[in-house]
Amino acid sequence: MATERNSVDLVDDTVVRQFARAAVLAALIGASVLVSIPIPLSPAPITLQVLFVFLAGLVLGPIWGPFSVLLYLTTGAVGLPVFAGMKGGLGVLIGHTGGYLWSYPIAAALIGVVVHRGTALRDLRTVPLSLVVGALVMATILIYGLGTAYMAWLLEYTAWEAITAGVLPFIPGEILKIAAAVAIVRSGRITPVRS
Amino acid sequence: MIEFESVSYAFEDVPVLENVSLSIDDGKFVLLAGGNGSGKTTLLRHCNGLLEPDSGDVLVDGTPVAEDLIAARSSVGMVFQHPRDQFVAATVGADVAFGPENLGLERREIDRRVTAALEAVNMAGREDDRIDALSGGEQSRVAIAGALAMEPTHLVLDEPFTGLDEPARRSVLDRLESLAADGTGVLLATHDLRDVCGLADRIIAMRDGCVAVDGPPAAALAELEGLEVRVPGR
Amino acid sequence: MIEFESVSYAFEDVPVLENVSLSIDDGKFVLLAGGNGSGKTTLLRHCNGLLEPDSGDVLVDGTPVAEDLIAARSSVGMVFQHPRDQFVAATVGADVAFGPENLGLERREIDRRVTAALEAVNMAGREDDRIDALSGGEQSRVAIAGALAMEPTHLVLDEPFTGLDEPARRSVLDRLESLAADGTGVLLATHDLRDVCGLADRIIAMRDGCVAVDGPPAAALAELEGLEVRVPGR
Amino acid sequence: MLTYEPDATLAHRLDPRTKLAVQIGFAATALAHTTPRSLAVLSAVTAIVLFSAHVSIRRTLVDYRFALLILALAPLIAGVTLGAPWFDTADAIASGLASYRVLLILLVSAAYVRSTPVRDSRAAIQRTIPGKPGQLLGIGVALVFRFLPVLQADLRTIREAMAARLGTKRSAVDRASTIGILGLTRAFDRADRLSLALQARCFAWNPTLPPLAFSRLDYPVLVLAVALAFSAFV
Ligand SMILES: Nc1ncnc2c1ncn2[C@@H]1O[C@H](COP(=O)(O)OP(=O)(O)OP(=O)(O)O)[C@@H](O)[C@H]1O
Ligand SMILES: Nc1ncnc2c1ncn2[C@@H]1O[C@H](COP(=O)(O)OP(=O)(O)OP(=O)(O)O)[C@@H](O)[C@H]1O
Ligand SMILES: O=C(O)CCCC[C@@H]1SC[C@@H]2NC(=O)N[C@@H]21
Ligand SMILES: [Mg+2]
Ligand SMILES: [Mg+2]
Repeated sequence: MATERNSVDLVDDTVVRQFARAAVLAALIGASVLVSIPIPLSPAPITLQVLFVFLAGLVLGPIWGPFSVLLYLTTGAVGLPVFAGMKGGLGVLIGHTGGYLWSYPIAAALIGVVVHRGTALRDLRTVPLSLVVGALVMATILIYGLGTAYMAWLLEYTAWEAITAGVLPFIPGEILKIAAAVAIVRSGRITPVRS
Repeated sequence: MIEFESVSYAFEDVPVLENVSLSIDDGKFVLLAGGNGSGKTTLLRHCNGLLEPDSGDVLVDGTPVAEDLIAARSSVGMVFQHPRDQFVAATVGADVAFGPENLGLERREIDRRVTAALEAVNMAGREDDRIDALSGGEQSRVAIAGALAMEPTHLVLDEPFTGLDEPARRSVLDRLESLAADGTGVLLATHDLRDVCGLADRIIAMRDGCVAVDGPPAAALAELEGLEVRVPGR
Repeated sequence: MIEFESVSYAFEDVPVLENVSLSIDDGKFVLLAGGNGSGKTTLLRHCNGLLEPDSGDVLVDGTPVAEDLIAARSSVGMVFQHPRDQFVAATVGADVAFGPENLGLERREIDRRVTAALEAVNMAGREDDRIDALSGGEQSRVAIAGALAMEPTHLVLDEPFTGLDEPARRSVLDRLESLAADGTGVLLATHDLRDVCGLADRIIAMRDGCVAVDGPPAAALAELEGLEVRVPGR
Repeated sequence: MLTYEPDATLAHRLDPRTKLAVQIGFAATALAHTTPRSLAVLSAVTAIVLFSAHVSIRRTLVDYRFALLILALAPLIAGVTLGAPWFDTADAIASGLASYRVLLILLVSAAYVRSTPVRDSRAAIQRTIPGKPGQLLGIGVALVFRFLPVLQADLRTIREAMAARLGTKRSAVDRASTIGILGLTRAFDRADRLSLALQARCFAWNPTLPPLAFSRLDYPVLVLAVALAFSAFV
């Protein structure tokens, strides 16, 4: 018994706490695609994924935020129906919306770094509003940059075609998501784990 | 042995445990009684380091929990008050196997334990069922099996009989009795002492975060007046 | 009156209720017993249209539930098996007030009902407490208060005594008794008939989704053998 | 919806790592080639893969109907030009071929989805990605698999809890924001309780992994995967 126990290498409690949040948030991104609204103007549907990517960066920070989103992509890759329109499979990650998907973890990391300035997480209510909004806008630009560039390459679009199909239809929705993310973190109902 | 040495604990600034001292010997079947909010769950969570005392010490087999979390977690098995809080996998078999897997046991041994634990709660053969599709009482049983499968040397159960039907309750009680007889220390929180106090070696009753009564059943029962606990004949 | 007329229901393709017929009269205190997975929760969730029968009809006061959901939901109050599933607000007071607010009552009346409901579950004065900082039994009490505050003409409770301490249980039972005496129909699911069957007008016991026993306590108790239910003296 | 279904097809018997390799090899070569001739060859490969997993092409296309529509739309968007000649056929054809290969990639991954249980994927991740990140990703996949339906059910439960107390009478905005905030806080509460469950059950860096081994069947298929990958460069 004694030797058996010594070989157990326990995961540190603070790691478990962040990891559990990352896993549940990944599931939450997946659950959110129940709402996917196809629009005729674009090969990508309207979804809420980006809102949860924002929350990943804001609430989980620069390490666990991207981890959470990466976990989301992994579960999708192995077949759970967590991508837009309840699809799963490695194919989606390479398909026409793959650029958006790959940009999510980078966006979460960017938000985490800008807002928290390091691995020790800050109380979001003390972070200046302008910094939060600035981080979210930068992340949005990144998501659309990668998403449309990949779509243009894969489907052989010109730059202008790609922008009309991949960016313009989503701008109003994106503004709402930024507002919602800010409202959620300002409400104080969900706070980062601070050690 | 699990020992509490003047343990105090507060949630933010609300004191919940105040200066609690007690010890649970190996092979003893101990009941933890007390009204709602008296601090039973809070106390139990100290046994495997899910909570750390603000002051005082909790020792498992002589070592402070904080000093050797691995020992505390692998030797103290715990059944949560809400079974649904305890699940980490989607199917019955995968969930019950989680503890043994993390103890690094061999696959054969893991399978053996899963089967035995599910038998003890009358859920044999339900390995592939999805936990979400189980009824409330069936979920309580799986939660108990998850702790039994770790074959811990101390077993801590927070109102495990919630929603269990009569045969399942009987079967779990039998298993607890035989575990205690074989040397496992059992600490069971419950509101209803009526038909378990015959099995117990000792009853501890709490009020407002303090141990109000602690002793063998016969003596303890006489002192339980006013402690918001059901006792035989009341 | 709540009536089931040959109700059948299946989860996907697993049949859970089969051809259930029964009726609960106003002012009667009826117990619903049965082992884990026998279909109690599934049955209760038909009373206010949370589930709709695959075949057969459920009527509340003579009207099919599906035809007038609002009427069914304002006259049938329900306590869920898992209290946490029932909360819609962050604090005790706000949650208990949720139902009365939706009935369009005046603020004074709402406050009166919230206070009365919290008193009935021994939680008077805890309006401002955060629900997630309550102990398990305290949460169960708030869930019961939420249904009581609607002052419905039928009350459906799914194992409401889970985790309740003795004074709270006593107090809730007293309230249920006096509600029934005043004309409310009470339908209470439980595994443990030992000390509630004295209060009941009727006992219904289920097995495998069918009504196996249905009758006044004395007659019903004699037939409960093998039905996985606790009865007095067993 | 396309998900894992137990079966005994060739694909079901392959090691998940082999199947991942085939997908990667296929995607690499599909991304590199858009000539009609190479797409014809890739279509044949796709047909074989789908057959080996008993994936019904028709059902899968129905599942992917939205993606299909989009991919059909792509050449139109690419073809339209702002000035004369208004529609550029060469552009449209190039884009049409490019989107056809995307369809093939989606279909090939459908075979993996249909033939691989989560347990296998988890094992493959833990054995392929070294160290702690692989460990966490593997367990994480299992946890997402558990919590995806739980969170979806949470949203349903919140709606039911509101409906049972007539929340349907509130304004749409009020309801949506309650559901949103409650859903989100409940998810984070679940996460915090999950972390306790993981701790209590000895969540470790070095658990016993689910069994996984290459069989004789895997080697020829792996060779095929490598060949596909290399064909990207010719
Ligand atoms: N997370 C928390 N934050 C603040 N206070 C808490 C928290 N959890 C519990 N409490 C308070 O601590 C006290 C003791 O709670 P505990 O859960 O230990 O009681 P208990 O004896 O297990 O009760 P029950 O029989 O109802 O399960 C209660 O008054 C409760 O309100
Ligand atoms: N969501 C679901 N999906 C599939 N099956 C379900 C679901 N919910 C319940 N069941 C099955 O239906 C049967 C009846 O469940 P129900 O919850 O009505 O039982 P119960 O009598 O309330 O049991 P308990 O005493 O354990 O609460 C059980 O066998 C259960 O496995
Ligand atoms: O296949 C997927 O799951 C990815 C869908 C990507 C949708 C993009 S993300 C940015 C933009 N905003 C939306 O609401 N939808 C698109
Ligand atoms: Mg408790
Ligand atoms: Mg039930």
